[in-house]
Amino acid sequence: MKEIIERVKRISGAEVSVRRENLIFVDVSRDKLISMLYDMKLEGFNQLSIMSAVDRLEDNEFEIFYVLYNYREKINAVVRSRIERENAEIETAEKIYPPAHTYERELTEMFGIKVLGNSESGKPFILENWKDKPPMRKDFDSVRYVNSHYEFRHSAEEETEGKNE
Amino acid sequence: MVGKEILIAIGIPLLAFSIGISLMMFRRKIAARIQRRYGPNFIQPLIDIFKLLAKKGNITHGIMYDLGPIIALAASITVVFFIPMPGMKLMTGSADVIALLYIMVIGSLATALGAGESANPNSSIGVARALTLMLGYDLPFVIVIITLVLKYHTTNLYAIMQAQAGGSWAMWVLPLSAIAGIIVTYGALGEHPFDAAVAPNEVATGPMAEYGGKHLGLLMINHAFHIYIELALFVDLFMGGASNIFYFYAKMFVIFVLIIFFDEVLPRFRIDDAVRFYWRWPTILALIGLIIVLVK
Amino acid sequence: MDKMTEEQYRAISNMLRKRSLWMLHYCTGCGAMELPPTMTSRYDMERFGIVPYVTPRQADILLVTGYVNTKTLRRIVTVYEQMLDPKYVIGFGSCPINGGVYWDSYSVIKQLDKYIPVDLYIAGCMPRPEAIITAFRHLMDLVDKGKADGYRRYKENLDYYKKNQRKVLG
Amino acid sequence: MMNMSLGILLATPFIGGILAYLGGKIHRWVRYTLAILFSVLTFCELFFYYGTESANLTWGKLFGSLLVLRINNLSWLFAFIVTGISMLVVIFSVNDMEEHKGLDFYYMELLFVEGAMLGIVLAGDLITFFMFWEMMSWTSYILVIQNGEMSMKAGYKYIIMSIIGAYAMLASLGMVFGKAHSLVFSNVANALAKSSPGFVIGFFVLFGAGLLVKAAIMPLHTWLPDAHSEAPSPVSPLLSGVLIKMGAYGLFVLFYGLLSVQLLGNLIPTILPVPLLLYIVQWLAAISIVLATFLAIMQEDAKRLLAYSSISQIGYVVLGIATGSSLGIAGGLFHALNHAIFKSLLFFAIGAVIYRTGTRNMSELGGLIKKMPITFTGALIGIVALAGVPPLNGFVSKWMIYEALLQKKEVFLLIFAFVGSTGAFLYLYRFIHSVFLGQLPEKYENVREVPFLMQIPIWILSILAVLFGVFPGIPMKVISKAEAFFGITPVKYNLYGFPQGSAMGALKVINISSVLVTALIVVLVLFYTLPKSKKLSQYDTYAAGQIVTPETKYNYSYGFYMSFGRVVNPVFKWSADKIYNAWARALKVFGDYMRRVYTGNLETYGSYIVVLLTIVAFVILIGGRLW
Repeated sequence: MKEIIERVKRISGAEVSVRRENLIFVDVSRDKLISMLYDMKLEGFNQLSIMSAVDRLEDNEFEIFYVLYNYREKINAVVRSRIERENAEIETAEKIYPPAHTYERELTEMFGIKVLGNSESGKPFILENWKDKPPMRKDFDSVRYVNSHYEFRHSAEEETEGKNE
Repeated sequence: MVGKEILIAIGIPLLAFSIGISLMMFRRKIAARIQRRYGPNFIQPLIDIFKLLAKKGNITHGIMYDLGPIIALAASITVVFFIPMPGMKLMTGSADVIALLYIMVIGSLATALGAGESANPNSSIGVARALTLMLGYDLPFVIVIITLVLKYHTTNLYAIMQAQAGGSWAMWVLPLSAIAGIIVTYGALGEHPFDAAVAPNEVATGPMAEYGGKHLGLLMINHAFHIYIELALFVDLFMGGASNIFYFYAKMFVIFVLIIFFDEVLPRFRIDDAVRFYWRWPTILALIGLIIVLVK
Repeated sequence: MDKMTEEQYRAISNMLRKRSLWMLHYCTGCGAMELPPTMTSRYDMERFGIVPYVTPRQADILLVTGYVNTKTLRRIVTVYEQMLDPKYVIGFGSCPINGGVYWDSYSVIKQLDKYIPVDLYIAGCMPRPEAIITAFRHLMDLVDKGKADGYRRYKENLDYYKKNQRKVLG
Repeated sequence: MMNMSLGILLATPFIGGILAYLGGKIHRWVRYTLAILFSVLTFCELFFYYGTESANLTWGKLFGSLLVLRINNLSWLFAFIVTGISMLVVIFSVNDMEEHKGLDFYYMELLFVEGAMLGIVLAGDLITFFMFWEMMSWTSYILVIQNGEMSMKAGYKYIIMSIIGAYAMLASLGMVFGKAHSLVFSNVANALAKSSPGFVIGFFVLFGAGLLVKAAIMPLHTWLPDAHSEAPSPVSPLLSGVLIKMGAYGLFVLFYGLLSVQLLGNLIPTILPVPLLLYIVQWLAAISIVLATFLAIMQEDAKRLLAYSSISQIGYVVLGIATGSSLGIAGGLFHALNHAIFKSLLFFAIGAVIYRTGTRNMSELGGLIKKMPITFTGALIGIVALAGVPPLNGFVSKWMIYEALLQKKEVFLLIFAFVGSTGAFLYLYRFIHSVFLGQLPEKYENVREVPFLMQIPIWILSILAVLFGVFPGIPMKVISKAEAFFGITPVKYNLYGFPQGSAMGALKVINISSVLVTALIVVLVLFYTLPKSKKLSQYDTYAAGQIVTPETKYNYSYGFYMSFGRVVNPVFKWSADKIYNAWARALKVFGDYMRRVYTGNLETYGSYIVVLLTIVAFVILIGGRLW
């Protein structure tokens, strides 16, 4: 299991840190992200388990991460990189890992991160006529949205008009 | 004399309906008991039908949508008159077995047209499957009918029934044709292994997908008549009818319970496998029966 | 039909509707798992004549089992309008009552009663089959006494319901 | 006087055709009125001859054999079909072919085809029969190729197969002329009675081949689906309803006019219930019933579906005629009349749909019941009649054919016939479901009902279908007289059906239909006392909660019987067309090889002659010395 980490370390621009016996983190800069993914696939990490983003509001950045899994070595690798928060853009990993296609569409809708080159980037994904800010961003206040769009049931005592029993 | 005619004209369909509906009641009770459940109270199908007829907000998709169940029920009532009841010849004089085969088809054709008008793909797929299945089970059915006609040298249903009244049932004389006949009655009733046409989980109850309220009530009455027709035809062809109504009911009940047992246990055929099944085993059985009669 | 037979006709039809309620097999949320035990041998709701049917045209009861988000609400309203008239709605669990655990979620509606008339709520974060059976018995009493008139309320103040629906569905 | 007007009867369509052509030059409406006038005139003239036994008229002499026209009940029946359907076709094509170019020529051809078919039916001797047979072939060929490039190919295939059939028929004529020196039917019959079995079989096969091509029996059927579906919509009913009946008429004349059941019987003594030659024709018909039905189930194009259905229905007619028993023959003739009625009705209905929507591909149509109710009722009556459902006419004739087969104990033929008729339900439901029921596509929103003139044929044929269905006695009167004329003991019948003795069982259609009508009234009353129902738009259907919008094509009509296809497709791997194409390719290869021998320039021919002469001279010299 050791030499797989050595091999990953040798890939240029990757700072590898071992979290657990079968989980390593690979931090990489923004522009080498796609090439890093390609190298990881060559190393045998041929499954993309999940791909999403973390909204680092405090240092005004998004953190994109891809969780990969290597069947032979039975080891997970998380490739992470930071991108700026305003009009964030990443290239699609569709060609390397086909499942990334759906994850990227969800990324666009939920975080507002534009993905260049995704075959269906423009199409609506889950939300139906959603006018507000992308909901997964931390600066989206869901309680305010809920109060403005839905009415809560008044507790029995405050109930005035008898329509809803 | 005329009074007796009117009495028969009203009484026979009601009798047929009550036999059909009682068999449906037994069916739900026995099915529940097979599944180790308590099952609904006895007259549940009757309550269902009256509840449907009493529904206030009915819908319609056009003329043919309304006419479908109406003609289907009318056709089923007509067929009842051409199947001899115990002790009564009814109108078997004016239409023999071959004509009966064609009269029995009016009902399914009318339902199919009604389902077509309801502009729902589920109902169209259901109808396509029902007609394919009909083509499937018609081959052995025809061979069985021919065997019986050749055996008794007449196509008059009443004469065939009379010929077997003594106890020499066609079931014992032509066992292979009888087995094929049961399997065909199975398919004609649309029971479980062959109910791809009305499969709830595949095509949302097939032709009845868009039917509700009073239309569905009429269709359930039609289904009760249909059960009576199929079983009465089988009993008349193979078990020599009956002298009084109770023997007649007992024979039909035995056959129906046999069908229910298979119905609750077997999984559902895919529609083209059902046709292949029908064109393989029941057809071979029926052909052997036919050759036996031809040779004798 | 003078007053007497009008009354008798309504009483008989209510009794008929009570004895044969047909349930629409259209389960929206996480409550659908509670229905198979109620249908099968241990609790057997068919004793009361309640049978699962597939299309809204054939069904009387619409079960809203569990949380209702805006996308499902659009389908539930369509299905409700496709059902034939004496129809009843049962809300399963706490989510249709006040949003339950999803009270602060942006996509879950908080009160089902605002959008379609609900005749009966069953509390509990997914009520067990016993609770469902008692709910069905309670609904049967309501139907028998003619008090389960959700469909009439929907027809009378249709614009009130439509306004709420448009507010959420957009 | 009676004989002379027979000539007038035959001449009216031809005169009408020429006048319509000339009238067309003057003004459009003159052509239409003349065409309709003359076709109606021939139809009315026919009623002078109702019930007359054989009125003969010799109108010429050729190679020493008299040319005779005669009419008896059989030819009256087929003349009724010819003139009736042609009249309706002319009426239908007034509106339908408006924007078609070359209309004068079209109407002339239409009336010429009618005249030719009338000539076949009235022919009293084989030469007139053959002459009008050829005229029918090429006039209908011209009618088939009216519709542009695709129909040229279909017409080409049609005319080739008709010519091959005609040559076979001509050869048989030559054979018989050599022996009988006069081709009038009676002389030919006597000559055949005396001649040797081999001669009779030779005549039977050659003459029969020509007839079977036109009657589109299975191995020789490949022209029919292309010709009927590519022909313009008013011509298809003429082709399907009438033209293939001429083949059936010819077969009847061949079996019972020229030869007779006894002659055929002791020709090749076999234990079969039916003479061997007839038995073979029966099996060909039975196979064509079943295979054509399975093919019709798989079709996507409405007119091809109806064309294949014509092949299977004409199979019933030929099956009936070839049974040899009086009930079967009556059934066959009655089914010919019925098929002419309901098949033309269906082709008129689809013609009306094409006139309004412009397409006949079933997966694009749908929901036309809302816009074209009258065409829908016509199509509904057509499919119910064709399926053989009791109150309508298809049922009685099929019932008679089944009873005849049962009497003759020809059990496997009966099984084939039954499977064919149940299969008919499938493709007929497919036809009316894909075209009239289901969702109306947006582009046919403003479709209107067809103009009144095109509705007349649909009305008339629907009424006829119901009339002959409930009272089979009316046509049976003519049919039984026709059978008596040809020496077949007619079947016992009454106005409402068949009493006890006539067949294995009895049939009273009036009882079935009266019980059905009363039950219908009772159920209608019950239905309308219940609470009223609300009309819904076609987009308000169950789609598991999804909202159906006009853009989504929410209709199941393409590949309707795909699942049944999986069962039947292995049967269709090899088809008659493939065999014919294989022959054609083999012929072409042989032709190329011959081209190397006949190079076409004179020197090679010269060298061939020189070489040949030397061989001949050499043989004579050597031969002379050897003997």
